[in-house]
Amino acid sequence: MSMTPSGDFRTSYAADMTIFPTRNSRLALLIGLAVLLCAPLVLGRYELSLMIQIGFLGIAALGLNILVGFTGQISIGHAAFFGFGAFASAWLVEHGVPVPLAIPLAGVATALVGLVFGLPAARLKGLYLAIATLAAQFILEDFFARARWFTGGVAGRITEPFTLLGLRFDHDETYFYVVVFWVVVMFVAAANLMRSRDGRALVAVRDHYLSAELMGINLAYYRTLSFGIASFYAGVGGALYAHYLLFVSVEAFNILFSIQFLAMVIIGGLGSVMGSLMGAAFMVLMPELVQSAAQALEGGAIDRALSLGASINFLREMAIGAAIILFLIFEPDGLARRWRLMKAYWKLYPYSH
Amino acid sequence: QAPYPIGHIADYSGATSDVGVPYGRGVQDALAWVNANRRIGGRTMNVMTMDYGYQAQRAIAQYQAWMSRERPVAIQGWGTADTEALTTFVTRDRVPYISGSYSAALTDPTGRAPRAEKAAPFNFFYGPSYSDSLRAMLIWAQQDWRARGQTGRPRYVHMGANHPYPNSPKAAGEALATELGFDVIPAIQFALTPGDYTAQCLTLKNQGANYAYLGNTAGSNISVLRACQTVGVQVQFLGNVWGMDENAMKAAGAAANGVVFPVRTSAVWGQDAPGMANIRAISRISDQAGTAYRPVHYLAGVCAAMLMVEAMETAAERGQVNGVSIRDGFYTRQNWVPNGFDGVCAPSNFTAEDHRGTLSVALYRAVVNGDTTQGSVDDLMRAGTMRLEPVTTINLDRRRDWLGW
Amino acid sequence: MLQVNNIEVVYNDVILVLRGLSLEVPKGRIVALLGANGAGKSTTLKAISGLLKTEEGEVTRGEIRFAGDRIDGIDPHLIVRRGIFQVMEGRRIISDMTSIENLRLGAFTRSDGEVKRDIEMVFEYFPRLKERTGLAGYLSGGEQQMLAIGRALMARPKLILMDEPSMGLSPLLVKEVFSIIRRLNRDLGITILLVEQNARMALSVADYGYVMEQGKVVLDGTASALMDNEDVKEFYLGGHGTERKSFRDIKSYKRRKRWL
Amino acid sequence: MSLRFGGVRALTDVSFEVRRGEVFSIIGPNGAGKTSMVNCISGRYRPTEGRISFDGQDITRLPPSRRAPLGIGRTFQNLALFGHMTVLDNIMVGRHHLLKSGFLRGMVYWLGGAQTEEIAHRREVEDIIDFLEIQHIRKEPAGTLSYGLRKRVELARAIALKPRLILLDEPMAGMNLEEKEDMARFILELNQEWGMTVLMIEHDMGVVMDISSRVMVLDFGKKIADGTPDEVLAHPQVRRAYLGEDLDESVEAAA
Amino acid sequence: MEWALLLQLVLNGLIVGALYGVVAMSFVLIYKASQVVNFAQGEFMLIGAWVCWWLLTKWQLPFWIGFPVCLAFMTIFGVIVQVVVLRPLIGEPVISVIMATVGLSIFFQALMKWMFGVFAQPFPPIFPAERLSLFGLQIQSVYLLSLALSAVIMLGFWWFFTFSKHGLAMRATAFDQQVAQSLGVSVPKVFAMSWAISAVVSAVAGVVVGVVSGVSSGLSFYGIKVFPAVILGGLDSIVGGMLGGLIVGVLENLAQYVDAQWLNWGNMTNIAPFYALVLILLIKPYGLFGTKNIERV
Ligand SMILES: Nc1ncnc2c1ncn2[C@@H]1O[C@H](COP(=O)(O)OP(=O)(O)OP(=O)(O)O)[C@@H](O)[C@H]1O
Ligand SMILES: Nc1ncnc2c1ncn2[C@@H]1O[C@H](COP(=O)(O)OP(=O)(O)OP(=O)(O)O)[C@@H](O)[C@H]1O
Ligand SMILES: [Mg+2]
Ligand SMILES: [Mg+2]
Repeated sequence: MSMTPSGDFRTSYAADMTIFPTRNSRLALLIGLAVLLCAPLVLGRYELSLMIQIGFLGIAALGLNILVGFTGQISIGHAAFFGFGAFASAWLVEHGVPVPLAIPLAGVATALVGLVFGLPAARLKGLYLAIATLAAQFILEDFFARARWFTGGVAGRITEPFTLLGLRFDHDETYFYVVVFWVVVMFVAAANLMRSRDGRALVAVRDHYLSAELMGINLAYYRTLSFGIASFYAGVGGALYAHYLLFVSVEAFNILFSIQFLAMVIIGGLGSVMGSLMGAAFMVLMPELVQSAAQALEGGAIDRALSLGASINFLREMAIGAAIILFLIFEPDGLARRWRLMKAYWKLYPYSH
Repeated sequence: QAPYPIGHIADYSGATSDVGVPYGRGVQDALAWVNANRRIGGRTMNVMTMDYGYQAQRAIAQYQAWMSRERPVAIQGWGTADTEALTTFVTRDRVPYISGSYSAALTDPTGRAPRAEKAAPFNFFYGPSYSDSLRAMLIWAQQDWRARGQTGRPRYVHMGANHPYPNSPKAAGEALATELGFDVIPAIQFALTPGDYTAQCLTLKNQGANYAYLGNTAGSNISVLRACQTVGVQVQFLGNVWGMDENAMKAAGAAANGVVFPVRTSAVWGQDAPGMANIRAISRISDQAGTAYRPVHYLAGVCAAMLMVEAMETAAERGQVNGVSIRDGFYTRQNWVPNGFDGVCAPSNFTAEDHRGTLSVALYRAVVNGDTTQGSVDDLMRAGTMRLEPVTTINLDRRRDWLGW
Repeated sequence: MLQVNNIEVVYNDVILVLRGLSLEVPKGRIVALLGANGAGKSTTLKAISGLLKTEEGEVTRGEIRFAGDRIDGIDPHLIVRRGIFQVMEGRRIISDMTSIENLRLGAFTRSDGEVKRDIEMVFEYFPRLKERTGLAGYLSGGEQQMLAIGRALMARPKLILMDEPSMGLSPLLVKEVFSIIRRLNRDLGITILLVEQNARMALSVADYGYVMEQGKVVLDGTASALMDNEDVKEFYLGGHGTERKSFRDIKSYKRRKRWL
Repeated sequence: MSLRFGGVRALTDVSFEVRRGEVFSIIGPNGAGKTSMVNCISGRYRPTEGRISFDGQDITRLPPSRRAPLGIGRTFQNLALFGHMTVLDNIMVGRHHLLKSGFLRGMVYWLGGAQTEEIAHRREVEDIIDFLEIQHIRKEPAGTLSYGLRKRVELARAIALKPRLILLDEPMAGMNLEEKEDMARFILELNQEWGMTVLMIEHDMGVVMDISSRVMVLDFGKKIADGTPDEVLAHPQVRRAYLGEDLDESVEAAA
Repeated sequence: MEWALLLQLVLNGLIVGALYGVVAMSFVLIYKASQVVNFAQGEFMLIGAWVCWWLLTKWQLPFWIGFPVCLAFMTIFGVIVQVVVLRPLIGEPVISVIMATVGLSIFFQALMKWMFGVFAQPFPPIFPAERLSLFGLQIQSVYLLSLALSAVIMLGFWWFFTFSKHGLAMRATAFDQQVAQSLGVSVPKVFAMSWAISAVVSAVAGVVVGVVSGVSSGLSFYGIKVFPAVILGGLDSIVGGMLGGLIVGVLENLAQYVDAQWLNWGNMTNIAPFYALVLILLIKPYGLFGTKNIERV
């Protein structure tokens, strides 16, 4: 049973260019998907809610990864676009658009906004661009707080649950499927993008924009495009968030959240499609784990011995900060690389080393 | 018998932790004290405290976790953003939610009040809403203006960040100010974080405001107070309930002198009242030595927790303890003071149509007369360098057109 | 002076590039290291200078000795302080500084007051650099190469590792560079390990030479012995004797000689 | 054409013409402006004065990315590969302007025809890979290759553009004799079999003499000579400025 | 138009701007050595402020002793941070290092709250006269200290980067760590130096802010607030950082004026610098004084 081919046996270019290289890996994928679809039957609401969060955050993180990892443009304003998607979807639903349609439309609307804010990207480079996106973050946040007609102002906006053909997807067990659907669609689309013309162009722009330009790649177009695509993903993720929480408030989309997106992407692995999902999982699960560790400690022997008391909360925050740092030190290339190495290990098993 | 699961969402480490810590500790200590000293229908409570760091997302995730595992029968909550976000959920799941947010939007259980935006049938809090507190302060301000023998129209300005919590009473305040004959100056904004607010103070001075409402929490209010003191602004500041307390007075020093703000309890730490003995006992839960000074928020936290406990006791007496029966427990008493907390917790009245627990607002004045930089709050209070001076108590009419905003 | 004993180098924990390479550079001599593209010449130099670390490479076996002390595993800046200076492949000048600043940086490890004089010395060797006062990044390829060599001189090292110093230089300058190499060796007594593709030039200045292939030394000998070696003649010097073979006449199919 | 950077006159009034189907070489001392000239042709720099036309079309002000579709490809003096992409992808980037499916069709890969298109182009790219004998490194990230191999991949990428004019900036730098022979063979084959016009900068006089049809010499940004290799070689100014006094020795040395 | 008010606002802007400039310069310093933008700069300010506060109140040290001790502590602190966190990341992509500084910021934010509590604390008065009058504007006297210090710091940096060989080494390290190493520069040492200096400089700013409006964890927000200043001036320009700070300071105050007089949007003070930032970047993509990257193929 191997997930990656152990030799070059491919006979056609199509086979060489597929995303899933062996039959077994395709099989594993199908089984995995089937297991995933059964999840609501066995898992509790808590586990499902974590998975749902991983889902919509993962989609948005993937968008950011396309921007940062593939095109090499750092953005510190992703949460604002995520928020825009959330508000846009809520607003559309308020104006009579059914939720299933509002989600992709919100994505498109966010993409348009992203394009506007992406325009400076054609001229700016590196950290200058990063800080310009920081400006986008604050400007959009200010806009959210001000535009009552759109966002409900600072009080936020309540929105409707996802309904399709009369079915309400308003519980974790049901909404889970909505999120899984979008995750699959968005991730497959990204994987496809990366192995076709425009995806390669994005990476080329990242690696060496001067020579990319001479290869006939229009820098301004692709730099802006990658903002558009990233914002589209953020918008869809945000819309899914909106119809999950059923309440959208400007407070959520602050700079801290933007930085968390960045952390997801880096922890998951820059330039790795699946890494985005892994990074999102890491950022969602880690605080939960630390939290449950803290709860387990609370009142326990260690707690009393060290008289931790209220400080456990600070220890938790510190643990999160430390986890990010340790992660970067010991796994600087992200979870995706660890995953690849693990696969490589199994490929050779039992003859590794 | 299994203990009742109780959720407790607190901010011990986030942006509002300066007030979140004393309030949350008050809630936690009170519930622990109840567990140790008296049972609810023979059962204890399993209090699950969660520090969400003032991040609404985390609160919601935790809420989901609880609802799928422990299913708390009631929840003690905190901030405005997360409480408003959870309103839909607690309504759906029928869980009474006692918040630290006093947003007036949470006070209309039916959603039918003229200016209400939504129904919040399971939301409760102890004390007057932000809007009602501000209304009371405005009424006092008008009296004060006359008492000082001033003529002409006093000028009122709302100050704070553009954020649900400072904004919550803005409309209510400006409406009443106009009604009372104030000149309402356009609101002045300043962020929720400390910073240089000299520009705002210069504006304030320039516009000649007489009364200014400070809508933020202590951290940034201090910056404003100090900046305004530096540039020499002559204005009467009206603090909000989370915006001023003993710790803020110490930090702001002389700049805090004279700020008027609402206090939710009938007595503050160190004063005598029949209920104080119990408060001291509760305080000892997290402070064995019994030496800590407890700010006003701690007492408010205790009262909020005790309301919930007694509502649960009522539910237990009537049979089942669940979300709906606890909610109904809030409606059974008139002028409700938790047993054993007389003279500390102010009387509350909740009805199925109106969750404004109290309309009586006690106003205090912060008095600082000396250097606050050395010594603890406790020392300073004891030495009299800082004092909380009762000003007056304003009893508002239970006007239906003031419900829900 | 420098001994490399049987070293193995691995990149990224998996890619084995050097497989038991040994060589020796005696004090005061010029030693040439020849080899095809990808043979591992640059890797060898980086292993000596310690710069492998920054590329996730590692010496996994064998040892490198300089003046009797082991230097494998030491941080690169300490190796520089011991007197080994590498002129890296591809020039690698600091493009957002001026030439003079680049030269001053070359003298980073020195603390004597003669830096100014040495800068003048470098300008004597490469007068062109003096005229270009702008940022080094705007220099032409060849000018940058001159700057890189000049920078090495500024460090006054005992041993210079040169990675393809003649690359991209005009014939005139190639000659000049090699004559400078000779002069450095003769006048200042600097020992030089020279990696070169221009085998003829390299062997003409070197005392001794090594030929590498796929991470191993396959042939070594005195420079004159190598010059006379048939294989070296055919694959590195081109043609037999004096008659040069025209590039136009090369057939599509060629005999490929590999020592391994 | 002239080009100035602030006070530096990189090129002064240089005019020349490359005819279809020839191998045209530019030589000159370091810093003479050779690379700058190529940069002007490929659009990296915009000449301060003068005009460049390609196939009768004025391309002086055309943005660089629009020149690839016209049929101008190039390699770089200081390598400019996409370091984190595989060799294959690097070369596929060269096909950019020939591929039609944009990001939307790319995302739905199987439906919009992107797949068929990719496969068709992949086939041609494989031909190039075979031609340059780099099959074994097809899937390696370009950044980890040795210098010589990278040069070859760069060439492959330039060929993938299907250029009519290919600009090579020191293609032989850093190669040993054997590899130079290979490279020379590739260039000639490109020129003769693939029908590309070649404009080459090279310092190796042996190569220049042997394979170019015409040579231009620049010095201090000025053209000092042009003509057939032999004519240029005989030019006294060239010998002084570029080759050094003794001709035979320098040709020998360069080989 | 109210000229007196306007004048006061501009004056205040310059004074506060100088403080922003100090923080901006400490950003620039780290950037110049490692191309890293330090998101924990605000926390460095906070740590400096808390430590100084602690020395002055718990140990009752006079300011003129406590302050230098605090700066000495920050030097060591900067080095420790570098050794523990940043040294292992040498050679990793810049973005990873930037992320690590985010981790640092989360870590120290919590640590400070744990150690010093969540309540704002006042600084003991350090000047006999807490306020003085400047052209009709009352300002805290400590701001003058910050003005003087910022001038000194700026000159110091300028000399360091243009004339000292360690300054050159720092720039070389930022450009290409491998090359710097090959020149004999110890990259870890250069980083340690830059982090130590940066920590000290931000501590100075932290103390000033602390004296003016008390020490509390929200103080670290200055770290983010200063970004427009850093970028306006150009990431790698010391002078630019200072100037950017001044511009942002004045801009904030003028925005407040415009807002209060005409717009009444409320939030202009905070947002105006960001609008200005975007505008300036569109005209000058490397800020006012930043050096353009060299693009040569
Ligand atoms: N950082 C790296 N990671 C992985 N492999 C590498 C790395 N650097 C070099 N290699 C591999 O090591 C081998 C030897 O490379 P090296 O650069 O030493 O060759 P070289 O002899 O200097 O060749 P050239 O003459 O082309 O410069 C090559 O196959 C190359 O692909
Ligand atoms: N972008 C630029 N800005 C300023 N000066 C430049 C720029 N590009 C090139 N120059 C200058 O123009 C001159 C010509 O440079 P160019 O790279 O064209 O030389 P070259 O003939 O290719 O030399 P080499 O053979 O050494 O590569 C050089 O002196 C160089 O410093
Ligand atoms: Mg090499
Ligand atoms: Mg050139």
